[in-house]
Parts: sequence; C-alpha cells; structure tokens
Amino acid sequence: SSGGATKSAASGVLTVGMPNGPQTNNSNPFLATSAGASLGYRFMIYEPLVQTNPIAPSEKGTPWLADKWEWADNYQKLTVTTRSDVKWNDDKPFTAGDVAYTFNLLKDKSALNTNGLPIAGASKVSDTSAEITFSKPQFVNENKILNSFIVPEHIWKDVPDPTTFTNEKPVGTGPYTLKTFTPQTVTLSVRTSYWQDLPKVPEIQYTSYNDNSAQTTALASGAAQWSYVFMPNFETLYVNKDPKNHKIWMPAGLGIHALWLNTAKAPFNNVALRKALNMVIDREVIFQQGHSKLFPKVDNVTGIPSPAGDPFIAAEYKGKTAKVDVEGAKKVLTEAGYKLEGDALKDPSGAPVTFALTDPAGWSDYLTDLDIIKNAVKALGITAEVKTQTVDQWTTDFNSGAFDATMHWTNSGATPFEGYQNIMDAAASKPIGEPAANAQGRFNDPAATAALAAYAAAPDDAARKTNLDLLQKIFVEQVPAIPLVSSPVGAEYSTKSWIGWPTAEDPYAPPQPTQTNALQVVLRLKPATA
Amino acid sequence: MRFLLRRALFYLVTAWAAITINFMLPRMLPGDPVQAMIARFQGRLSTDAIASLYVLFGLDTESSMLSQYLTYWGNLFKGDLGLSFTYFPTPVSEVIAQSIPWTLALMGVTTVISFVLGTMIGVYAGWKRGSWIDALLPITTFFSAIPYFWLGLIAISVFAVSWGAFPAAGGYEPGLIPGFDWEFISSALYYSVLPALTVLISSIAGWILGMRNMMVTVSSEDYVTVAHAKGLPEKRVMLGYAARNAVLPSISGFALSLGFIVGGTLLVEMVFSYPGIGYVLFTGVNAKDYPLMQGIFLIITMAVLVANLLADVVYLMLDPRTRKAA
Amino acid sequence: MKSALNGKTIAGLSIMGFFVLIAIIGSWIAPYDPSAMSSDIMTPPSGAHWFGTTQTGQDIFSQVLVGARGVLVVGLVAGAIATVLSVLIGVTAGFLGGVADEFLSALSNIFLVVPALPLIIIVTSFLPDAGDFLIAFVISATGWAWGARILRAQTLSLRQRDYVEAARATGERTWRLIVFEVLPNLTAIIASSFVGTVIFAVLSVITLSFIGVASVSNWNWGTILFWAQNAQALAQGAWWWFIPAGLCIALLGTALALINFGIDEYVNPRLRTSAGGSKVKMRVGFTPVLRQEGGRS
Amino acid sequence: MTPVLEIRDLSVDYGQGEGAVHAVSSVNLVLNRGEVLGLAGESGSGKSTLAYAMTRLLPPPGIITGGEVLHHGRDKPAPVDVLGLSPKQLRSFRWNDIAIVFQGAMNSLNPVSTVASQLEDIYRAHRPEMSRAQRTKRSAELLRLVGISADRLGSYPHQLSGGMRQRVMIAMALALDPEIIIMDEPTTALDVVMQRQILEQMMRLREELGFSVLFITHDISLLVEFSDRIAIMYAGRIVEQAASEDMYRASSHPYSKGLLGSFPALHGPRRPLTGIPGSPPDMRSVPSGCPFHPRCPSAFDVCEREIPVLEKLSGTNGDSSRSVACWLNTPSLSGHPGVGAT
Amino acid sequence: MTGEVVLAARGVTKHFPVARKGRQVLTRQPRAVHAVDDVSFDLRRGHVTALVGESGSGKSTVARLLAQLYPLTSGDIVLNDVPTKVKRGKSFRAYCKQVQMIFQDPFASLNPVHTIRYHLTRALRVHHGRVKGEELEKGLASLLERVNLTPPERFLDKYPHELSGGQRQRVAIARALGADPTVLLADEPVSMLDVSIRLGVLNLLRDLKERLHLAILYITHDIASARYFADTTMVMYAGQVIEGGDSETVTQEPAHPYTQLLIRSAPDPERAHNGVPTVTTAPGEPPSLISPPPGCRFAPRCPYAAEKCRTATPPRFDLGESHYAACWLYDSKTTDEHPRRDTVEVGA
Ligand SMILES: Nc1ncnc2c1ncn2[C@@H]1O[C@H](COP(=O)(O)OP(=O)(O)OP(=O)(O)O)[C@@H](O)[C@H]1O
Ligand SMILES: Nc1ncnc2c1ncn2[C@@H]1O[C@H](COP(=O)(O)OP(=O)(O)OP(=O)(O)O)[C@@H](O)[C@H]1O
Ligand SMILES: [Mg+2]
Ligand SMILES: [Mg+2]
Repeated sequence: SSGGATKSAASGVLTVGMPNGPQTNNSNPFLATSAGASLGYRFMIYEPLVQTNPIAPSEKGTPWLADKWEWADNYQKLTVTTRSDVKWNDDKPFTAGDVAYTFNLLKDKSALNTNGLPIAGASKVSDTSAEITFSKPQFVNENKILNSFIVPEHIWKDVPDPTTFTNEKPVGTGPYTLKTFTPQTVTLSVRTSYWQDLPKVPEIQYTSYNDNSAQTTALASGAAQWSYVFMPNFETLYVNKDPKNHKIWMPAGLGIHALWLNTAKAPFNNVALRKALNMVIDREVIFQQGHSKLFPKVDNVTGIPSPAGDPFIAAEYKGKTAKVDVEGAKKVLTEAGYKLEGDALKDPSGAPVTFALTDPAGWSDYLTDLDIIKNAVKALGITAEVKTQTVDQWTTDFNSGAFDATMHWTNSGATPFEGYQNIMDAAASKPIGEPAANAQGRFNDPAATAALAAYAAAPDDAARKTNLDLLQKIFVEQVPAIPLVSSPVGAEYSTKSWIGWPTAEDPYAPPQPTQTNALQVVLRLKPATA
Repeated sequence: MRFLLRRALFYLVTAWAAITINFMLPRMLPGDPVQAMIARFQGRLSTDAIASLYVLFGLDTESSMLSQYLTYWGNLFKGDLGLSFTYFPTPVSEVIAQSIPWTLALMGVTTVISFVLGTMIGVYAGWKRGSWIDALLPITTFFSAIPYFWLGLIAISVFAVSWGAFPAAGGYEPGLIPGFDWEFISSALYYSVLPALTVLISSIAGWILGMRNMMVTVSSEDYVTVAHAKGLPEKRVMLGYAARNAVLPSISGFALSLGFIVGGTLLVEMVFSYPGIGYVLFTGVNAKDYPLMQGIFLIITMAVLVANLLADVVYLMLDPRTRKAA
Repeated sequence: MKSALNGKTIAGLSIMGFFVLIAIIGSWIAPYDPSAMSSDIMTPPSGAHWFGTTQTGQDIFSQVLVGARGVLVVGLVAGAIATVLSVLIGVTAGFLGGVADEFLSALSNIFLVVPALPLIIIVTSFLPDAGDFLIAFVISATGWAWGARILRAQTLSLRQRDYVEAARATGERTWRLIVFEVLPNLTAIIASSFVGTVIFAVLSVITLSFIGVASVSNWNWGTILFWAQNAQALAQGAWWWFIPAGLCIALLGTALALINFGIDEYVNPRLRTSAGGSKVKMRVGFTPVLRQEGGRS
Repeated sequence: MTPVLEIRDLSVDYGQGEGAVHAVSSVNLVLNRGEVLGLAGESGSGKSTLAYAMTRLLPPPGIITGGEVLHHGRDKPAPVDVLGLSPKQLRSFRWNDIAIVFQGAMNSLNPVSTVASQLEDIYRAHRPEMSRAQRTKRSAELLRLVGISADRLGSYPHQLSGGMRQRVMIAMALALDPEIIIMDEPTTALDVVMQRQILEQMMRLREELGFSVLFITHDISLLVEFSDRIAIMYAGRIVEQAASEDMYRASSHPYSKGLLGSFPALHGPRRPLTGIPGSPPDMRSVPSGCPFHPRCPSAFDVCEREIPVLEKLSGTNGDSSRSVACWLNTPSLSGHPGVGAT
Repeated sequence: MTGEVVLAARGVTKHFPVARKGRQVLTRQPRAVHAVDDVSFDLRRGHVTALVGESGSGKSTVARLLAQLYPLTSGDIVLNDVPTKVKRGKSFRAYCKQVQMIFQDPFASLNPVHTIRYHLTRALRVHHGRVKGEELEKGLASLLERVNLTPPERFLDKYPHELSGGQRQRVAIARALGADPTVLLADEPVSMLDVSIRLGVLNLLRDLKERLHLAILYITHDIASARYFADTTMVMYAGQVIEGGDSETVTQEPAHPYTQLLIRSAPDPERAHNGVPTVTTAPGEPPSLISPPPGCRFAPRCPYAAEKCRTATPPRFDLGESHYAACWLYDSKTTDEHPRRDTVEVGA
C-alpha cells in the first residue's frame, strides 16, 4: 500500500522488490536458488575483488577487495593484491587467504562453480597477496573471475557441505548485515564500520512479490522503490504514476535475444533466405510491442548491442544498422533463385517456403516477437506458423536442433565473444538429434570456429581484434541468427526518497538490484530530502 | 466398527496409492530441473552453469526405479522429503512448513466462514422458499461461476489500486516479523481481507444452493410437518428439525473442501501474492522441482485423507443412524 | 412426461445455445483474425473494434468469438469422456457389487482424494504440445470420480428396485438389465454429472490457459485473460481487455449451473419453485387460507 | 352430544388456477366430544388432505379455498375458526387442542434426536413454566402410558421397532391432553397383531382421557370395529355418513356398499364379494355430476349432470346422524328440474 | 392335469449372511439371518396356495427362492419332479419360462422409462425368440386381453405412470404370462392396491388359475383374503411354516396358537357389534432371526408354551385331511388328551 511506502521513506528504508515468490532462509551466495541471489542482497554482504561494469565491459574495473591484479602466462595466472583494511562483519580481518580459500572452494566444489572456471589452484602468497592459476587462458573470463565474491575462510572451512549450506547468518565484508529474514521480506541493516564510507541507507528491505503484476503494482504505488521487472507499457504502469520520481533505465549488456535459425536444414540452410528474413523484420516494432521498449533494440548489423559493445564493433560495421527493406529482400531472394508464385514464395527447387516459429507457451514477449515476424514474412510470400511448446520440449528441441526458427537468448560475457561462440562455435556443436552445447542452429563455418578458438587463446589485443572482426564479418554475411534485442541490465527506481541512481547521463554502474554492481549504487544513494 | 475398519483400509490403500502416484508422476513425465532453471534465468545464468547444477542437485548419478522407490519410502518414514531444487538446499519439509500456515489460515478460515454463512443463508432460503430470497440464487450462482482469479484481479484493481483501501499483494506488511504480536496479526488480517472476500464470494453459492435444496427436500418430510403440528416455534422447527437433518450431506462436503483448501488455492495465492503453499507448488511445477512437488502433493493428499476421516467421524457423531444401536 | 423446462432451465439452455452457436460460427463471423496485429494499439471499444484492442492491436471481439470454441470443445469433450468413464465405472461397480465394486470404488475414491487442479497442472505442464483434446482428456481423467461415486450409489439403489428384479425374473440378461433397465433411469443424474464436469472442465481449461500452462496460441477465453494479465491490462486501465472474456466465462458457468438446476428440479420435483404468477405466499406449516366468494360446489 | 370440531364447507386445492387439484370440496363434518369418527375412502380421495387442512398443515401448494373449521373449546365461550387464527394462535392451538398421529409414523420422528428431546420439545413450546425434571418425568409417564418402558427415552427413532415408533407418536399426541386426536392411517405399516394392540390401547386411553378421535383409514372393517360413526369420502367429498353399525349393516351409497363388499370376511359364511368396477378418478379431471357415476352400477341420467348434496336420511332406526349424497336417495328426484346452477 | 404337483419346495432354507461386527471379526463366528428355515410345500396345477404371515416372516424370501432369484442355503426346489438349481444364463431362462413371479408393488415393478409395449415385448422375446411384426402384435394383444386390459391398443403405448394401480398390476401379470408359465408366484400382488381394485386383480388371478390351470402361490399378510382366494393356506412365522391345510379349515379352525392369534387380531366388523369382547393379544414381538430362540420360535409369546417348546423344534403334526401344525400341543405322545382347537383361546 502507499501507506507502506511513506512509512519506509520516512524511516530511512530503501525498499527493493523482486517478483520471485516466497523465499527460504538461504543466504548461500554461491547458489542461484538462494534468497540472497534471487533478491540480490548477497551483493550487499559479499563483495568481489573488482567491480566490473557490464554495460561498459571494455572499461577497466573498479578495485574493490583487490587493490591490484595482474595476469601472467597469457591469462593463466592471476596475482591479486588485497586491501588490508577490510574486516568481516564478525570483526575478523579479511586476508588474501580468504581469496585463495574461495577459489579453491570453487575448484573443489564444481557444484558451486557456476561459471565453470578452469581453476587449477589458488594459494596465499602473503596476507595481502594471493595467486590463482588456471588451466586455460582466461582472457574471456576475466570479468567473471574478478567479479567473484569472496567468502570468509574461518566460517566456511567448518561447513560440512558448502553446497547444502544455507548460511543463515551470512558473514561478509560488505556494508550490510542480515537483520531479519521472513519468506516475504529480508531486511538488511548497515554495519557500524566499513572499509569505505558507510552508505547513507541505514536499512534495505527486500520484498519478494509473487509475480510481475504484483511487483509492478508495488512499484507504481511506491511500496517498492527499486526493482527489475518486465512491465508492458511502463509509461502508463509506472512512470506516469509519478513522472517526477519514477524512473526506468534499461541499459544494454552484451547478451542478446536473437531469432535462432536452423542452418542445417531447409529452409534456412539457404543463406539467401536468412538474409532476406533479416531484412524484413522491423526491430522497432519488436522493441516497442514485443518487449515494451524495455529491452534495448540491437540494430547494429553485427548484433553487438550499443553502447556496451560499441568499442568492439569492427570499423566497417560502425554505424551500420539493420533496416527494413522488403524490396531488397525480394531481390536477394530472386537472385538466389526463389520465385514468387501467386502469393507463395517457392524455393529454387520449387517447393513452397514455410517454417515454424517456436517458443514456450506463456513466454509472451518471445511469442509476440514471433507473431510480428510471422506477419512480416507474409510480405515475402512466406507462410510461417507460430507454435508453442512446453519449456522442456522447447529446451530439448533447441539443443538437439529440432526447430526451424526460435527466439532464444545468447550467453554474454565481457566481450562479444561469448555471444558469437554461443551462436557459431561448431566445435561444441553436434549433429541434429544430439544435444549441442553451442551453435544449436548447427551453424558450421570452419573459419568461424577457428576464429573463435584463436580469439580465446590470443596472446594480445591485436590478435583478438583481428579475430573478432572476422567473426563479425562472418556473422553479418552468413546470418546464422537474427539479433533483435539485448538483455538489459536495468531497473525501475524511484527518486522520491533516494537520489543518486545511475542514469544514462551518469552510467557509473548498471542499475539492476541483483547485479554485483548494486552495491556501488547503494553506496551512492542519498536521502532525497537531505 | 466394521464401518471404521473398512474406512481405515480405504485410508491405507488410498494413502499408498497417492504416495505411489506421487513417486511415479514426476518420473514418468519428461523435464529437467536444471534446464528449467536455465530457462527461468533466461540468459542470466550461463550455459556453463548447467554442469554445476547437475552436480548440485545430485542428478548426475543414476539408480534403478525400484531402489529409488524403496529409498523414497525409507526417507518418508524418516520424515525426510528431500531437498527442494527451487530453494536448494532448503529441505522440502521446511518449504512446506513455511508456507502451509498461510494457506491454512487464509483458506481454512475462509472456508469455514463460507460454509457457515452459506449454510445459514441456505437454511433460510430453503425455509422461505418462494420468497424474494429465491432471487438471490441466480446472483450467487453467477458469482460462483466467475473464475476467482478474475474476480481477484478485479478486486485488486478496484480496491487496492484505484481506491487503495487494501493492500494488493503479500500476506503482511513487508518488514514485519511473523510472530504472535498484535501488530503482525492485525497486519496479516488486513492483508487477508481481499483474498478472503474473493474466495468467499465465489465459493459461498455452492453451500447456499446445496443447503437450500436439502432444506426444501427435508421440509416436506413428515417429521417436519409433525414438528409444525406440535406447535413448536418456527425457529425450533427450522433449526432443530429441518436444518439439523438437512445439514448432514453438507458436512461431508465441507470436510472434503477442508481437505482441498491446501490444493485449491493456487490462483488466489498467485493473484494476491500470498505466501501460501499453492503458489509454492506452482513454482515447483514450473521448476520441475520433483522433491517439492512430491512433498506438497503428499501433504495435500494427506490433508484430504485427514479431512475425510474427520468427515466420517463428524458424520458418525451427528447422525445417530450410523452409530450402532446401544 | 413432466416438463423439466422452467424459466431457469430455458435461460440456461438459451445462453448455452448462444455460446455453442458462437463456438461453431465464431471464427467465420469474427471481423478480424484474432492474432493479427494492427496499429490500433490498446484502443477502447469502438465501432471498428467492439471490444477494443490489445497491446499489439489485436481485435478483442474477434478473440472472444474465436475463443469460445476452445472453451466449449474442451468443456464438452472433457465432460463427455468423464461422463462415459463415470458411467462405465460407477454403474458397473454399483450393479455388479462384490469384489469388482470394492476395486472400482477404491479406484474412484483415490481419484477423488488426489487433488485435481494441481494434478492437471502438473500433467499438462509436462505434456508436449498440449492441444485442446489432450487437455480435455487430462481434465476428464481427474473429473470422472465424483460422477462415478454418485452413479454407483444410485445404481446400488436402482439395482434393488423391483423393476430390475422383475426384469431379471423375466429372464433378461445382465447386460440388458444394466443398459435397458438401470441406465435409462440414471439419465438425469448422468446429465447432471455431465453438466457438472463441463463446468469443472471449463474452469480448469481457463485456469490452465490463464496461468500459461496450456498452449496460449490456441485462442480461448483463458488465453485472452493470460495475455491481458501479462500486459497488466487492468493496471493500464484497459478494462475492455479483461471484462468481456471474464463475463463470458461467468455467463457460460451460470448457464450450465442453471441447466443443472433444471435437472435437479426434474430429479427432485420438490425443489421446483412454485409456478410464476402465484399471488399466495406459501409457507411451510401454515397453509394459506384463500376464501373465494361463493366458493365452489 | 356436543360437537368439538365442526367443519363447514371446507374446500382445499393443490395449486392455483387451471391446473389446480380440488382435493377436498365443500366438506361438512362434525366431530362430537368423546367419539371416534371414522373416515374411509380410497387412496387419493382426500382423507389426509382434509385432516391436514383442519390444522393448516398442508404441504405446498395446498391452499384452503373456502369453509370454516370451528373448534368448540372445552372452556372457551364461543367456537373459534381455526382457519382464521394468526400463526401465533395457531401454534398454541396445535397439539394443545388437536394432536395428530400421522400416516407414516415411521417417518414422523426426527431421526437425529432422541425420543425424549422430541417429547420435551412439546412441553418447552407449550408449557414453558415446566421445569426440566417435570418434563422428563411427564415424558416417562407418557411412554409408560403406551406401554413402553421409560428407559427408552434416550433412544433414537431408528433404535425402535415400527410398533414402538407408532406408540411413541401416540404418546406424543397425548402429551398435552388434547381434545381431539387425528389418526391418519396409524397402523397401515404394521401387521395385524401389532395393529390390534395399538388400536385397542388407543381406545382404552380414550375411555380414560375422553378425547375425540378422527380415525382415518381405508380399511373399512377396521373402522366398523373401532369407530362410533363413519364418514365415507369419494373424490374429495363426503358421500355418506352414518353410525358405524348402520354403515355396516345397511349402507345406502353405492360406493359405500361397494367398499364394504370389497372386504372378504374372516368369519361367517363366505359371502360373495362384489368389489367396485373401474378405478378411482383422476383428481385433476373429476367426472362431472356425481364423481362416482362412471363406476356406479345404478347410475342414471341425473348422476351424470348434477352433484348430489349430502342430505340427512331418516335412518332405519330413526337415527338422524345419517346422511348420504346420492340421487338414489332423493325421493323428490323427479321433481328436480334438471340442471340448476350450483 | 389339475392337481399334479408342478413345483415343490423340499426343506428350503435361506440364511442371509450378516456382516460381522467388531469383535466378532476375531471370533470368526458366522452369523446369518435365518430368513427361511426348512420350508416344504407343493404347488399344484390349477390350485392356489396361500402363504400367510406377518411382515418379515420370510414370505417374499420363499417366493424369491422359488423364482431362483436367490441361491438356496439348503434344500431343493423340485420342478416337475426334477430338483432344479439354476443361477443364470440359458438354464435360468428355461426355468423362469415355467415359473414367473409377480411383485408386490406394481408401481415399482414396471420400469418408469419403458412403455407397456416394451415390457410385454421383452417378455415375449425372451421366451419365444425374436417375434416380430404381426406375430408380435398378436402376442401383445392376446396378453393384454388375458388380463382384461381391452382394447389393447389403448394401453400398449402408455407409460406405467399413466395407468392406475390395478391396471399396472394387470400389466405385471401379463408380463408374467408372456412366458407361458405353469407356476405364478404372486408376492402380495394386491397389498399396494386400493381396496376396491384388489378384488379385480384377485379375481383375475383366480380366473387365470381356472382357465390356464396355473399353479399359483399367493403370498399375503391378509388372512381373510387367503380364505377368499386360496385353496390351501400355509401360515409362516419367523421363517418357518407353522400351519397349513385347506384354507377354510385353517381360517375357521386354526390349530397353531400363532394362527389363532393372527385370526383373532384381524379386524372383524362383527366383533364390535356382536358384543364379542375385545381381545388381549399376545405381548412381545417376533423373534430376532439372527439368533432365533431354540425350540418353537413362537414359544416366547405363546401362552401355552411348555418347557419342551423352548428346547425342541416341533415337527409337523398331522391334524386331519392335509391339515398340519408345527406345535407340541398336538403331539399325541406328550398329551394324552388331544387339545380341542376351540378350547385353545388366549386370554379369556
Ligand atoms: N402436494 C400435492 N400436490 C398436488 N396434488 C396433491 C398433493 N397432495 C395430494 N394431492 C392430491 O390430492 C388428492 C387427495 O390426497 P390425499 O393425500 O388427501 O388422499 P388420501 O385420501 O389421504 O389418500 P391415501 O389413502 O393414499 O392416504 C389426491 O388426488 C392427490 O393426488
Ligand atoms: N437380501 C437380504 N439380506 C439380508 N436379510 C434379508 C434379505 N432379504 C430379506 N432379509 C430378511 O429376511 C427376513 C424375511 O424377509 P422377507 O422379505 O422374506 O419377509 P416378508 O415376509 O416378505 O415380509 P413383508 O411382509 O414385509 O414383505 C427379514 O428379517 C428380512 O430382514
Ligand atoms: Mg392419506
Ligand atoms: Mg415381502
């Protein structure tokens, strides 16, 4: 209720909401299933070595628990120098030993190693220095490694099984401690001392709502001040409820949502059709109707989102955006031997071109996208059909290549590499019928596979750039997938009680409350009245 | 006695069947909690996590169906329902223990109120058959035909969003710690008004109708006429003779519905973001969380069985005819 | 035969008939393709769009018209399957008695105890490509037990009736006794349990669609509500997206309930409300005295 | 012979308007103090309807459409019309003055409460001044009166045999020492041994307590044995009324004759049974004129056209209580000008 | 042919098992309702045998046993001198072609959803194959004519509820006649009918007996109608036949104390007006059939009960031409003096 909102503002509480349903008392930071991860408060308690910015991944990170970090052996060995003035919230000092312990923990418990880091070993060099070695060059994983949060050795070493540890009294280096836990609301309160300036927010209240609609209602009424939730028509539902204070900012990360095409079978085994399809999809409509303007559109032809990915875009594609060009598409098709007979497009062999667009039932944004695409290809004389599946079936079909075209996301990382790898890495692909880990569209261009391998192992930036440029060229020319929107690292927030939020003008961090960077945001917040 | 023995056998067989169904169902159906989890995170959980999750959930080892079944029973007898995947590594029993009181309180109280109120109106409607009160029936029927999620959403939009008189979501004021203090209880009550009303409105018609029809039927029984002939006050005839007999069939229905409150609240809880077990079950279904599904299903089934047992006992108490002659 | 048709039943049958008509011709008379998007985004009801449009400019009136079929097909198919099941199991159990009865009763009791909606959700959410018929089948699989129980009880009492016994004494075979002597007398109860299952199935399929478990690309009223809820139509003030489908469901449910009233009153004539136009208030236990001038002779 | 209950021109319909069933039409009947008046007739002739109408207990859609039911109270100066009583007066009139033993005694007891509570209910409603102990004591006495031991007070109806239930009903009827007891086929469900036990007990109690009985049954030989006077109903009308001996020896109405000729006698010579041809009329479409004429062996033209009125008949032994509604007994029939507006 | 025995009961016994309760489950002592115990009699062609007794004495059970609707516990049913036991199927149909039953309640024994035509057609088809068309119509008409429902067209297409009780019972009889049976078991065929109609149905049955030489078992609780209608009368008490013989003899000179009680209790218009004193009837109720008293089952209520009556079951004692009674009073060995029947009077 609005009553709740005024009360929390007055008492200096920051109210965060997430639409994730009731939680259980679980603050194990490693588990995505924990309340800490689901609501995001783990980042107020556990801190990373370095804060990297996913919306500006090419920037160097902000030193956090680590003062300095150095790579050696072509990104196979990392030496970290830790701060010496940091204390755990049980007043024990933080040392490099904790860093070594944490990485060894990840190495030993593969269940906790959600990033799949190939850790070879970690050791404490001194109280302020630790050394971590990897079995492969880790350039592409750099941010994931630096972003890893550190847990206290003195607590965790006595935990019998860290994978089933619910960590109800989390001990971290962050500025907040867990005050109370209820399945609906988790309250954090600020510590008395912290290695930086103490944040101005004395208490943070994380409330879990059961669904997007409840979360939206809470945001609109002011009961929740900060959240990341998908809402259709955010102007009406949120911003217009208090235009002065209700803000929404959805900066793009490097992860994208694309229409994956099955390039190993008809009709999309013909590159001309893939190109033509790419030319008739109106990304503006997808952005506005499919994703309600919340997911930033990806219109650079390379599929690299702006502005996060701008530094990576090859010179020849800078500023080249995908545009709707139905005539152009028809030309491409005609040149490739396609014919329009009556209303129906026939492929060079004379068979009508049809395909199914599949996605899970209930995934409304994807399904809307597919509908838009279905309507768009009518202009080419193609009859497409939107089919829904259960999530399981869809996942299975996606991995085994049993689809024509489907909306799906890509992996993301600190560079566009992960995205390209996800779409084009034939090395991790399998024939149709067997589950593939990458290139589920069965795209198989040896040049692309080689470039991906070379990029990951490249010794220097020049080599990386060469390979990335090549990947972009292949992507643009072969159209293995059609990028449409990016995954935002955004949030809705209210400036009514708290100011200092990141904005497009001051993009010091992504605003999402469940990201590592949320701590950076909270540290900058100030009461609006002060 | 024989009646009770038969019932006991029925309960045992049903419980066994239900537990076995619980065990078989998730295993017969396709699906994978890890994939479900990846899908739920839509790109925020990278594909690298897959391997780690299989290890985490212990799905990387295989054992025969029979040995799983036996282990399942063994664990059941120890009261161990396993660990939930969705809320890993929280034990299923804990997840259930945390959510079930909400459902029980909200739905239990609402069901009781609905039954009592509906039955009372039904008694009156049946007694005053042919009067204006008959016009009430189509109206209540209409309300009961509305799916209650729809009614709930409208209620939220009208009473919570537009008017702001009631909270739109949750079980209590965020920040309060559940406990037996007035602040919490009053808040919980306040938060339960809208969901309770919705359930009440859509469920009361059934009771009214059932009771009315029974009243009408019973009203023409000879013993009611005799009661009139005896010159008893009308209230006494209505309650002591007609209603007392007419209510018997409703009792078992009531007990059954008490059992089903655990299972039938999913939509109320979804719509009102209520922290009850229905929503948790739904989450579990979406997440392919077998242990959680099994656990909740088991609880629901047991609740229904217990309610049935209760119905039998109450019936035995209320209807002397089922009691054995002295 | 006594006419079971009273005002309520007629109203129920008319509404039902109307919806059945819509279900049959809905997709032909729909002014637009229900999935087709247009540039009229979120417009309130107007001459062009009687029930307004959705977020993506789809015509809600067309969706409601087309969506009737899904609801009715699932409702009627599920009702039919469940009724057949309940007749087969209930009547057989009641008539044969003995071990067969014990077994079949236990079976229906188990199905009664297993909570239906969660089970349906679980099963449908796992089924690949859950089409209307599959959903109808799942619903009927959980919905037959109640009818079977009632039918069994009724058969048990019918089996004792003299006319069954008399037919047996005439030399009729067992199957003839069941089919020609017992079944015809169960018609009202079968009809009532059919209507009851249809109500249950309609609400179930709508619920399934609403929570996105069933396929949302086949239009039905639940699907409309699913999309409306997804777009938070009410919060956006787009009541027109929400109201028509909900009202249709409620109307259909009411119609079915009214038909059931009629059946109830047919089975139990005491339930009949006195025919309209009566000026005298009937009161149980106090017979009205209405002295007519002159009286009759 | 003072009347205790006088029924004048009582008419009862089930339903209204076109489809109404005229179950009782212009019945006149007098019940005298202390007598047993038998009411006989075929099933559907309106016996129960008449009984219920006297106390206004007809089930819907029964409506009393005319007439009066005058009750001459023991210590009331003027007769009161039962049909004019307010609900409150009616409630106090019931059971205090008229008690009923119903046709289906098996179903007349509330299955879910004990005999005691159903007995005591009466006192609680009519004698609020009685203490709990008094009520219990009185209930026990009543049971003893009908030959049931008092420890049956705590029993539920289903724990009693049919005969016992019927006796409980009789005990209940006696609870307030009423002036009139209506017994509507009180023994049809019982076998003859039990029937006799109960009826004889009833007659003994009547001797002791002096109430009047309206005894309804279709078993005319039972009536002849137990009642003082007999009225015979056919199609909602009284067709004959006479002292029971007269009725037995020399009934005048062809229907009464037929009825009496339908019972085989157990003793004496095997007299031939005549029976009555045809079947009882459908009350929805009662034949015009005398309703019995289609079955009457001696019907003639007037019978088809005009309804005979119940007329006093100078009895064989000068008994004036005898009357019959049959054109055969109207000597002035030839003088009748045919149809008259009635 | 008149007088030959068609169907005979030989020591027919029926015990209905009773659900065991509570502790009895452990003791495993089987319990049963001794509904019919050791009943023997003959049904002869062209002869009406009445079976009289109060409610619950086992009359209907005897009828159903004879109709082979229940399996026997022990004893034999002898059809045309052949002991017959049939359960279902062909042999059952062959049996019921000979032996047909009429039920007590004509309102309940006709299926309300079927027309008269259906009922009768089935009766014809079951026993005479697939009769069709003309032949069927003729068969139906003759059936209805035999029970005096004329003209047949008026009744054929009616539903049971459109007929009066007497007409319905006639249809039920017509249905039984459809099989061309030799034996009719009429279980209280008129007790649910109006007094004035009863006679018609009884006269019809008598007429059938005379014309078709049927053997009729007439079950009733009204002993007066047995006198009127039946040639021989048997009296049942608590599952046993306690007296039997020529109807006139049984009703006019009852031998068994129970029969005497029954006859005294029957309403008698003469009694009131001839100054016959009202009778005090025997107290008590019929015994429990689950654990019937040892010896004579009437002993607990019998004013003459001697020690022997309470211990030994009395056999039948012949009292004259076809008249017998199962009562120790008539055992010439125990009593020298044959008690005069008319002296055996209760109360006094
Ligand atoms: N509720 C009713 N609605 C319509 N008609 C009724 C109703 N109750 C009785 N009747 C009709 O009224 C007539 C008289 O019925 P009533 O019960 O008084 O007869 P009765 O003489 O008591 O018969 P019985 O000997 O069977 O008890 C019958 O024709 C019956 O059909
Ligand atoms: N199917 C049965 N199962 C158990 N007991 C039965 C069954 N049928 C009859 N009985 C019992 O057998 C006894 C005799 O019953 P039966 O119906 O033969 O009596 P009846 O003389 O025909 O009585 P009525 O005059 O009431 O028809 C009764 O005590 C009855 O309860
Ligand atoms: Mg009556
Ligand atoms: Mg019987």
